[in-house]
Amino acid sequence: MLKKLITGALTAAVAITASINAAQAEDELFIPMLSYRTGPFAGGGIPFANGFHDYLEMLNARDGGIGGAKVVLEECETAYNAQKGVECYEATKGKGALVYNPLSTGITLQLIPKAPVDEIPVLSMGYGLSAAGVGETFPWTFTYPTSYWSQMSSILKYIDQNGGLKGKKIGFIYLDAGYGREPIPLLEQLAPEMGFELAMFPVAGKEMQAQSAQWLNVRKERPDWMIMWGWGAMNATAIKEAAKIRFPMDRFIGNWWSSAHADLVPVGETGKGYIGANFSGIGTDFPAIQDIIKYVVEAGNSQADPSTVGNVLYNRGVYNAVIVAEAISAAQKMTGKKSISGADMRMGLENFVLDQARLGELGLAGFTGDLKGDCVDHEGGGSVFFQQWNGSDFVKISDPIAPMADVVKPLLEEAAAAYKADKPEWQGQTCG
Amino acid sequence: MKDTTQGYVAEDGRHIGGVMMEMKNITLRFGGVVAITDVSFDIREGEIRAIIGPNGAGKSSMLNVINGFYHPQEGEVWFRGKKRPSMPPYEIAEQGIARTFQNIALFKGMTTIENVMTGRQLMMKKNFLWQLLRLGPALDEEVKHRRRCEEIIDFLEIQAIRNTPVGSLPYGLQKRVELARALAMEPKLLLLDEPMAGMNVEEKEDMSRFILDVNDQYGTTIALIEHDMSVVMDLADRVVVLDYGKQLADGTPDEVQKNQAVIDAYLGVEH
Amino acid sequence: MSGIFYDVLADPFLQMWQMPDFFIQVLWEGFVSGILYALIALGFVLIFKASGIFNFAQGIMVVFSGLTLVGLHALGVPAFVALIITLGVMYVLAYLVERLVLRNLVNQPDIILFMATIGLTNILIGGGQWIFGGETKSMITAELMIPTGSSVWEPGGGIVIFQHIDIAAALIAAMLIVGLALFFSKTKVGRALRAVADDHQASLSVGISLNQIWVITWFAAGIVALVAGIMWGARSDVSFSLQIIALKALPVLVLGGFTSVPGAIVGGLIIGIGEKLFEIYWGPLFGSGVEGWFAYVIALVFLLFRPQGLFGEKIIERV
Amino acid sequence: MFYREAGQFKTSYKQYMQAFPIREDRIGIAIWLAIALFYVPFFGLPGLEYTFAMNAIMIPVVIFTITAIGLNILVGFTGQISLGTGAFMGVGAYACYKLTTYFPDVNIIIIILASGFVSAAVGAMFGLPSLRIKGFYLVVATLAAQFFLEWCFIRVEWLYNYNPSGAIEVPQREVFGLIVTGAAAEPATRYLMVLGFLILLTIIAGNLVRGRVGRGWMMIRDMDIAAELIGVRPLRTKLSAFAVSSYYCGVSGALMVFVWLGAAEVESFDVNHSFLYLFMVIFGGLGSITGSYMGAAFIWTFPILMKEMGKRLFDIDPIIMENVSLVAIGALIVFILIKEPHGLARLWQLVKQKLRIWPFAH
Repeated sequence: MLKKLITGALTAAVAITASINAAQAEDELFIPMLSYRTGPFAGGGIPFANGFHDYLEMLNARDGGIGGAKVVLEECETAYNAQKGVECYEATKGKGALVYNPLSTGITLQLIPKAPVDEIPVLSMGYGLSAAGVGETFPWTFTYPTSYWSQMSSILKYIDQNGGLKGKKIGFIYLDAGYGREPIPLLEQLAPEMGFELAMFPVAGKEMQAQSAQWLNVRKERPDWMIMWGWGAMNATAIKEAAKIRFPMDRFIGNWWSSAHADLVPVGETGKGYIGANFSGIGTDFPAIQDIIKYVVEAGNSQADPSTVGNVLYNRGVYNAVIVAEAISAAQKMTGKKSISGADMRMGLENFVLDQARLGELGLAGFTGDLKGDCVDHEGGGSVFFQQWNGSDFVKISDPIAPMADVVKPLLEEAAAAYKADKPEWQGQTCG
Repeated sequence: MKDTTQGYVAEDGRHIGGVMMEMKNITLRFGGVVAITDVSFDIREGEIRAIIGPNGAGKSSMLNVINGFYHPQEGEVWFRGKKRPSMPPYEIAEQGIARTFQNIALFKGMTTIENVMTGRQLMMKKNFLWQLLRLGPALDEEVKHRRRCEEIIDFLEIQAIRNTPVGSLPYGLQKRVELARALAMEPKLLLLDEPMAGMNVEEKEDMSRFILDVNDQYGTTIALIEHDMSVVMDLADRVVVLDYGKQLADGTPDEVQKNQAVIDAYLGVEH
Repeated sequence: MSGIFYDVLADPFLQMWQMPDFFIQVLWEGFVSGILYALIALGFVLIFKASGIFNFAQGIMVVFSGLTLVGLHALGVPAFVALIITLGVMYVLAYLVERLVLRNLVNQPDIILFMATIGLTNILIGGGQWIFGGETKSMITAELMIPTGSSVWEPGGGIVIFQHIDIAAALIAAMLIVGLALFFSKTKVGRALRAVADDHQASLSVGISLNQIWVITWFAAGIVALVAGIMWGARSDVSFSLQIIALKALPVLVLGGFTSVPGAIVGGLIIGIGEKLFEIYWGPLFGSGVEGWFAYVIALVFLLFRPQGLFGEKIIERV
Repeated sequence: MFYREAGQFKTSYKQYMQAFPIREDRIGIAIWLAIALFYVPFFGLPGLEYTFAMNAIMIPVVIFTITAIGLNILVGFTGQISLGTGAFMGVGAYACYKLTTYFPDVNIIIIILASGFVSAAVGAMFGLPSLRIKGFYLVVATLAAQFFLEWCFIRVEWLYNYNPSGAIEVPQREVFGLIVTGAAAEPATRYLMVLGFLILLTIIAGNLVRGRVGRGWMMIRDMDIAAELIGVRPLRTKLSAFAVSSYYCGVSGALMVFVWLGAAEVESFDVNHSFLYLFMVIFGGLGSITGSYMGAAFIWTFPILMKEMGKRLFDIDPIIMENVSLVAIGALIVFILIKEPHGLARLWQLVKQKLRIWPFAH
């Protein structure tokens, strides 16, 4: 018994070595995929991972990769756990990783300081540290297409456009963790400037399925609008509780992690009218998504349940993959090489252009707003639009609403300066 | 009953000193149940004192009062000329009272020598900082006490099981280890709760010999509870008899054996 | 200083007085979550009573049973058939636990058994995710014919909303408790269960082996877990994060005592209502969101003054 | 044949009381130490890519060994169950962050050692109820500590210097001109630093458990009433166990964030991690320092091994392997409790006993 175990362990150890030390074949683009299909937030992690994976696999199947080089994906399960994130990072970075998409704010925070040392860029798309949008301070970290603070400013703009903000009471219900608390400074700054009143409703991470107290408080405070920064099982529970106190759904706005099919399908009709922010197109009516279905899903190479293809989080995973692919091809053009390095990838991320014309070429016309890689602006100038749940699916109800850059930029820069302050090694960093 | 306030000479010629501990009108209750009612007796320096009585007589409760684990509702405990206030058990241990237990209370996860060493805890004074370095004074202290414990182990003839975890020892040996642990405390007063319960004749003889030796060599005062009358009559200098929590008699073994109340209540039942 | 005294001692009560309808709503919400805590605690008590085991896996059993039910239904099994199969699964689980774990750990110290149930928790988490996937699932509320509407009561111009699902939860919990009480007092097996709590030998005289007793209690705890899983799942959803909420049953047990069924219920209600009142009326003093620890701290303070719980017997230490 | 105590005579109690009285054991330890000090920092683990071996295996294993020793002092040696380990590690980490913010010029090693004392104080505070509360009731008390501290790590913004991300981000610190914290630190430097802490703390723990203090803990564990009647002060003894245990947890928490993770949110200190550390202690062996080493190494590397084994040898999806290793660890916990409640350490002892008389049967 013991002997067998030891032999087995040794074999495995040898196998690990063999695989890690395997010389990287020519013309391969190695992209590690830190995903989570287990743990408390698996419900959101699964469709995102599927979308990301399927788009890149589709490029392999349809075009033979990007610029003639095949994309090699390696998925590593993090369970949304920062400690496992380190393990995944270390297991994959030696294989020529081009870019990390950590899919978790906690893991992003750990990777940000590592990125300049290992020269592998981090793309935290729509999560992570808002301050990382300041490219001059964070040359290796990207928050395309926009940051949490920008998103919040767009949401406030939306409310302003739909009935006015002045004199209103805005309720903010959030996951009581770094992620949910991040927009608070912005809200506190804007409240007096824009003349609205603020009421906060924190939801503890482990209490996210028991929110009746928070919603009783909402009932007591009687806000005109509710904004939610939730994730995982928190979202559906919040919508159900809102329905219980008869809060008007069309006055309830979730951020882009709080308005996916995974959150609304369980709620169904109850959630009718619920509004969500989003930055990636909904549905399968895009040629590129059709290609995914054709080349990957129907070929049996996807883990996704076919009915979830085109869902909000699936498409967001696709969008993440599109940015990665576009940056790779930009880097290939700039260096003239098929197989690029992490440093080349950073160049690509700072120089790609994803305008409507290019989106059309990709078969994603109208999928999202314009996005442009930039050395200074790692937010990329993206913006969010709004969608509404009709009881069974999301419907787009607004054009992209640009963030209040004038308000957000100084905040970002202040936060970036604070981050840099106690890190002597960061002082000399700059973009380009 | 002879007056023994100033000490007396025991039957075997040992000189017994003055009063070490005195129990005055002890009454102990658990909720509504009265365990001990108005019991008074004393224990002299150097004496072997026995407390006997049938099951449920309140003997173990009495022992627990003596070593401060139970606090009686009424009555006073005098120790070495002073009234003893209610205090936590560890302070009573500090005063020099050690005991063994009816249902062996050894530290099962430790070896014999470690168990005996626990008896020295109170005497080890080197502070935490020295302890974590385990150098200089702390190590010297450890060695000093270790030596003393090895002597006790030799005395009780349990060298062979020195490094054996006590959980795996036979019952008789466990009892002996427990005695060793109590002796390691170098007590003024040693309380033995049924030291011979569950032993065969041979083991009982060994244990009796050890008890007499302890009393003789170290001059330790001993109070013991025992069920086996014959043993008590051989060992004890004086005997107090309890029944249903009440005191039936107090005197030398001969006196007690002749006491009619005792014969009725206890001996009569037993024999 | 007077400000603090006012905030702590006067203002909350003033608020209760000023908005009576809201106050009633808070009490009702507290009552319903109290019932759910009590249900989970009940599972702990059943097992603790019969075998002295502190079953840490009770929380994950709630999730696991809920997932099984939903998972089976997703495979196309009709709701009530799925319910029966789930009961079967819980029985198999109880049998396996007895056969593979408990039987081999007889006479081990309590702490070892407790740790074994933590191991069991891991097995059920991993197994549950493996079989059913990690996504949040919605409970098949309508299919199980659990009402989902709400009723409104308007006392004196105010408004109090009662969700039918909450009323159903309270009723089902009450039925379950009455059912268990009848089971314990009226059936032979039930009486044996009570006997075994006092004396392991006694059960043998009734002609039921200890092993069977264990299977039965674990199965009973499984049923309680299933009911808790359905009710909680219907109120929010079935996901693995429920497992941590289920830990709230521990402070409930501390209040009620580990061996007392009425204690579990009263304890559950105290925690449920107390926690809501504290969160709503005193929580703002702490910046809200205090529900995560309030119950535990209350239990801790309570323990310091009454270590045996509300209904437990005073512990007399013997040597 | 080679493992014999025959012929090794002890001429003093000092010799008898050594941590490793048998010569071969001492030689074995010396070899392990030599490998850990002179081979691993330069070559990593045989067959593994160097930075992976260091950053994903060796450094966390060393750090978690400190945690496991600390938790073992409380659970294994003193018999008090705790589910608050994660939070106590957090106290150490946040304390370290605050101290190094206030005293940026003080050597980080001193800061880490000092932050352990903050954790020890908090641990002792939450240990206070242990005087009145025993067994499973204490589990609830430690959960109260866990959840209350988690709340503090989020709500008391002062703890993370009002950082909008709510996380602590480790500043770069140098010791004798070598960068030891932050991403720029060499794996070897970081490894040797945590190893230094481990060796120091192991020696101290070994000294404590063999002396008066450790005996007091074990007395409380084995029979608290008898211990009290022998003169052990329960409050002082239990609190010292809580304090020492929390000190170890605090130091390991500070090391975890500063030397290993580089940044941390409250998630790194949550209750699930507390379970993980408890598993290390159970698996390695309650009341054994050697066991803490084995337990930490096993519980940390097992899922990694499973994942890689599944992927490389059988081409199984890593997600499935993740769940399989959860199940397997749970099952192994139950299995080892049934077969040998004292864990790997006891098994190792049995092997040694066999060796001692080998090649004879008895």
